Amino acid sequence: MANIAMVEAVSLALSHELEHDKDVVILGEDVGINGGVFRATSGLAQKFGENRVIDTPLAEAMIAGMTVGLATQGMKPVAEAQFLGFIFPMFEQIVCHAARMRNRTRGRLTCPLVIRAPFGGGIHAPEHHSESIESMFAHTPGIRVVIPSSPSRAYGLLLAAIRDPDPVLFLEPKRIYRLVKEEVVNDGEELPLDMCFELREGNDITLVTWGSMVKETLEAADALAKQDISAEVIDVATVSPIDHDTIAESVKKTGRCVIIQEAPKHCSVGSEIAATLAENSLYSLMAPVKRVAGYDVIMPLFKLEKKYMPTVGRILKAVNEVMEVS
Amino acid sequence: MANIAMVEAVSLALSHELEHDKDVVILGEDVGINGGVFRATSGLAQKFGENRVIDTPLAEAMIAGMTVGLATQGMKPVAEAQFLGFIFPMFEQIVCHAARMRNRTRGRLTCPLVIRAPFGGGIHAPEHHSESIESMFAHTPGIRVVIPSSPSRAYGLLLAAIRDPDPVLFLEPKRIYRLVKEEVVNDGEELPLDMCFELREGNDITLVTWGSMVKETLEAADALAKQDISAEVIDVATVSPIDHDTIAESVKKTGRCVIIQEAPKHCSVGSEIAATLAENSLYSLMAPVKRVAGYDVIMPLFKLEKKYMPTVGRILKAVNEVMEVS
Amino acid sequence: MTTVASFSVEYIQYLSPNGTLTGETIPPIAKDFETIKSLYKTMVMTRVFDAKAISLQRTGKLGTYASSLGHEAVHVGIGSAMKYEDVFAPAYREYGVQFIRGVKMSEVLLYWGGDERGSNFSGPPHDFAWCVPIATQNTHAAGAALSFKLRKQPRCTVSVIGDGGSSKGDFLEAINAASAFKLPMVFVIINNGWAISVPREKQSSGETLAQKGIAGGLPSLQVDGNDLLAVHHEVKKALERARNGEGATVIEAITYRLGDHTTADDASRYRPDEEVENAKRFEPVLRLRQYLMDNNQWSVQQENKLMEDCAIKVEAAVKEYQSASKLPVSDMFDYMFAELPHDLQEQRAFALALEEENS
Amino acid sequence: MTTVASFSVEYIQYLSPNGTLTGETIPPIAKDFETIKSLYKTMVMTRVFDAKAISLQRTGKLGTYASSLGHEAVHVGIGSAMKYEDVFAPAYREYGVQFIRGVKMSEVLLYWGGDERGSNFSGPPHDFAWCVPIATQNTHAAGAALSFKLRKQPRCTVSVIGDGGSSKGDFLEAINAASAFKLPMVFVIINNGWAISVPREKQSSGETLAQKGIAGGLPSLQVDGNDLLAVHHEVKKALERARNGEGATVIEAITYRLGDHTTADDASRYRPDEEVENAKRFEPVLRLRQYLMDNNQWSVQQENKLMEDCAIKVEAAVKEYQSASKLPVSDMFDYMFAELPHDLQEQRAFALALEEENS
Ligand SMILES: Cc1ncc(C[n+]2csc(CCOP(=O)(O)OP(=O)(O)O)c2C)c(N)n1
Ligand SMILES: Cc1ncc(C[n+]2csc(CCOP(=O)(O)OP(=O)(O)O)c2C)c(N)n1
Ligand SMILES: [Mg+2]
Ligand SMILES: [Mg+2]
Repeated sequence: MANIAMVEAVSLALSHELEHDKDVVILGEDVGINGGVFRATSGLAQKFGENRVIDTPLAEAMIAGMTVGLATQGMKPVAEAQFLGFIFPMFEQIVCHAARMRNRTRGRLTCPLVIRAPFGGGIHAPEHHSESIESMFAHTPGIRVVIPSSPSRAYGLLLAAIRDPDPVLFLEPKRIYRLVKEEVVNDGEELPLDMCFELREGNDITLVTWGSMVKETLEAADALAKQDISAEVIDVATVSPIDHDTIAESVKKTGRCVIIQEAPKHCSVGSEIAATLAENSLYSLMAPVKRVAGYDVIMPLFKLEKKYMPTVGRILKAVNEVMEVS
Repeated sequence: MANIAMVEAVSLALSHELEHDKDVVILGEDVGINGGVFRATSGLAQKFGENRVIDTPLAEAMIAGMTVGLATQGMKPVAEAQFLGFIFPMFEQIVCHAARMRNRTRGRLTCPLVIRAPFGGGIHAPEHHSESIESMFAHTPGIRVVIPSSPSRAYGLLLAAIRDPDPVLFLEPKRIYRLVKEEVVNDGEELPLDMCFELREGNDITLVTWGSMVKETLEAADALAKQDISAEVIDVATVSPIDHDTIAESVKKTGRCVIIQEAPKHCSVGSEIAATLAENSLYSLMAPVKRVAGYDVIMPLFKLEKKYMPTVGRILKAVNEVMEVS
Repeated sequence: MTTVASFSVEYIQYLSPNGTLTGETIPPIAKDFETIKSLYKTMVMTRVFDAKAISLQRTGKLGTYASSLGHEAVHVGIGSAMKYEDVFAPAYREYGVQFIRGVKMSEVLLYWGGDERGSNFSGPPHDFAWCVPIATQNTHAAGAALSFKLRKQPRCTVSVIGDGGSSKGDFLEAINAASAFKLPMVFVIINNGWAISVPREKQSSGETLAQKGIAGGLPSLQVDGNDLLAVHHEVKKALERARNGEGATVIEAITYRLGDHTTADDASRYRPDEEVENAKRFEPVLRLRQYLMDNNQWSVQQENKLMEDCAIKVEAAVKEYQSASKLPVSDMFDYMFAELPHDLQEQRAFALALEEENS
Repeated sequence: MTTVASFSVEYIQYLSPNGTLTGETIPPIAKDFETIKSLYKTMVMTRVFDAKAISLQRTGKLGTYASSLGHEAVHVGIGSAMKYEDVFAPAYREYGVQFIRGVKMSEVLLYWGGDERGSNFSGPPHDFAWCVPIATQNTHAAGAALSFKLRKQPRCTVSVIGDGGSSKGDFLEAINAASAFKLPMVFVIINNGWAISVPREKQSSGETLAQKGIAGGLPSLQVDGNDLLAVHHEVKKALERARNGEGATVIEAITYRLGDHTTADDASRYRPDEEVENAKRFEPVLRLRQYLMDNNQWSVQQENKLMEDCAIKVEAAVKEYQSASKLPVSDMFDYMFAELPHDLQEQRAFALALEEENS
């Protein structure tokens, strides 16, 4: 019951499931003896053996396809894409098979699999290591997309993802892998999927976010509190399907909404949230919705990375604009 | 100057460019002697030879990668993905390379390529032949996504796409490949990318759509005219980047907007349009925005296909709901 | 300069095109006439079914259909070599394998009739469904094979791939996976000469397609895919190897696509008639019948009786297909997830209400 | 049963680990000491540069860096065999090739320093940039090679791939494309024993990685990748074949990654020290120096002078790197498209205004 970081909570959840469910296997590049490039599977091969924690050849389409194959035969594979930027060769398997197997066979074959991938910018990583493309998966019918933002949520949501009878993409914002430590009880208790977490109550404005941006958003909320602006902070957590009700409820109360995401803006999860407000909460809105998002550019190499990433400053600027409207 | 169908307009544009630009080559599966499974390259191999119209082995990642390779060396390849449902193996090359080559090399290497793909439902095709995933590409920084909706727009926009110095995904709504014939003058005149086409002027409501849904939307506009509702119809055409100004301008005039798309709703192009209205046109809106979209389900096999596709009836229903609000 | 590795690809045929046994060895099945007769019947049935399916499509009673004409020996050869508990990963036209494994003709029709229920078929519940995205089934098969290995089950997978599909990365990666993990599986490359309009030669200038297995160091061979005995025997041997923990095998079965790619295709646009006419001389059904007749195991009367039987069974399957209950609109929602998320519940309710309104 | 195809993979070494010539034949380069000396200097320079880059990273002056320690012979061997007009498609650590082709050390540093301008390098403008998504460069190379063929230019491409990357579909599809289109290209598999923490044996149980070329019927061989003479000579021969229209070759160069995968890696977690110690006995620089010295072509004085030279040049490169102008925020927008779309113009203006505000 020590305080642990988010990446350790990921390990802990994996370890828990390996121990309690013999159908669970982990597979991916460098997940074995090396324990993953971020140590998310650290010690697991040593503890559970190389038949449970499997280093694969370097071929993502193959990893995804085998994961689908394993899952259809009743295993519960947890595959790792080493970085989200390398998940593209998995697309065909994810979209055409994992997402469709249950529907295609009318329930005869199912895909209880998880694909984990670290993602997002901010750690000075090389090219292709920093992108946020959750929206592409969120657009895909038949899969869940889950993004934790704290050690305890990583633990509880990953347990739920592994146990879920359907495919889950579990995207881990690596910038906050070791940001804060939190007490996580290894009790095997899962957290609910498909639900937002209300991280802070407030009355003046609703800040909606997920993943690493939860950090900046909470900091912004702190700063706003000093300006006597009471911000409600919502962590979407499952970005597909989205728990729109919680968001609508909050906006009904506050009348204002700013959505914060690291991903580029165009056709994104933030777009969906804003669009749904435009459809269903128009009369709640006392001011335009605002999105604080990555620019629609290639994630820059790290010299300009910070200029790409939404900052507390940008959030405050957006909030102040929205608050000015009366 | 005969009347031709949209798929023939595609051929005509390809033929024009093959004739006038020796750097243009076509490549893909069955594009050669067979002329493509939809006859979009019909007769071209015969006319221009198998060094200009190239049948490739069956390997989409390879087609996309070679297309990138050709483009970086100054050719202007036009690749075909036989159906959009088979484009997934191309994702890594499109997102990681085609979209990034210019930016990565600060302009040293560029990617003047086009990838064409027929897409969408409604022709009783087998599994994976009917999906609409334009939103995944529209979310990707660095590529243009263009969708024609008539023979003349197909001709003019495809010419523009081939000549554009950057990568363009040219998605052809196959349901309307042969729906109407139109006179298309083979004068090599391109149409502008990045711009909406206003297909019909109106004052009461703005209907925003693209691709095959232009048909149903225009029919709905006709029906509305009979109810004395004057609908403005906008064909987005380039769904990335979107010409938001034209849409905003129209909504400013009409105060109401319904967005119609065949793709699933979640995190889609329609989401982006609605979100942008919520951000920038809130005070123009006299009623909530409405989206008429595909359900967030796997595109069903063809027995239920019609139940998936947005219909004129659904558009009218949405419009009437929006018009009721005063 | 030292040679560090050498490989070769053998070609195996037991039954010549004119129905006589060739070669030095004779596989056990060659003398097991009861089995051969039963497999012959399945081959003929498959062919009768195929013709019916095409005519259903032509008359608007079926969607696009992928014919198996000419592939009967390779399909039935595979099916007959497998055990029920093995897993089959098809592409989209291997009905002969599937009929042996218990898939019903009416289910094949349902699938091509645009009805997902066809894939919830009566074959082994662990078998994969038809797989349209080329070559993706090969890594599914590898995953299933890995599950058997991890669980120490004496089971194997068989996956097929076309000559066209043999160019796609997924197939090549699956071979590599089979090599790296020493998986209990068999790859059959069904080389029918064409990938829609693209001839075999345009896929690769390699002498064989079997040699793609050499990339992973797998035993790799060619068989005459119109020779039921060869396909059956070699797949069976490969399955035994796999079951004994000796790893995977790649078998290229050389056959010919006697029909169009699918009913949406018109092969006359790209394929010379003479090539097809010539290929008919090597087709699999005739040669097996000849073999049976030459061995006094089959008669014209039996053939006539069989044709009648097949017609009756196929008619019954068509009836069953056509009497399938209407698909409710809810069907497109109800198998998306084990439990339907909130959002989809709303969309489902909307779709049902719409249906109500419109009826 | 007839054998329809046979293949073998040869292993080629000219210079033994102790610096003596081995084997029956001696390639021309073995007696061209001026060239060897010049290439030796580049190898040493690359190594000095490498050590410096690692130390820059350790002191926070560079981002993650992929070392080329131990790969000098294979890199310089490739670079020296190519012509300027040929196209090189690198992965991410083949600096030795690139230095010969004119890429500046400061540009390599810029790239790993998080600055896109590093890829707008001084090497041939037609060369590909560093390619992080594994194996995707191989099909780029195939595409470039196709452009040469279509335009009837006497040019070739060379692409590299690691032992790990040799498992990925893109590499295998590129081999297939080279086979199908008979492309003027050379594939070099740089087998350094490890793909991050995954050893060569886990990638495939095939005897060699070269045999992946057999899948497409390409000539496929192994060379001692620590033997500059072997790499240079075999790549050169392969390029000649390619230029003569005889198609592609696959060369597996066996070397060893003497360092960590990148500076973000700690190989001691998964790799026994003894293995590394042992590998040092076969490393490329020492053996070439020995050969030169044994032939009275190199002296301790020359070596000392060379080390001084390298230090000076590397220092200058570091200076150049560190004095690069600041990247303006606008840079992240200005190379997205030839002409910036309206939307991005607005985002650019917003970003610039923000920058203004914050400064
Ligand atoms: C990934 C993918 N690309 C393209 C297609 C379209 N397509 C369907 S079948 C086919 C040709 C397959 O040829 P082959 O592998 O030889 O199998 P055959 O049809 O001859 O049995 C193509 C290109 C597809 N289904 N999937
Ligand atoms: C598609 C993809 N998957 C994963 C990675 C992460 N990654 C970078 S290097 C590497 C190992 C490469 O090993 P190898 O091909 O042997 O080349 P080496 O680094 O040894 O030169 C991995 C897995 C990547 N860059 N791209
Ligand atoms: Mg075929
Ligand atoms: Mg390596």
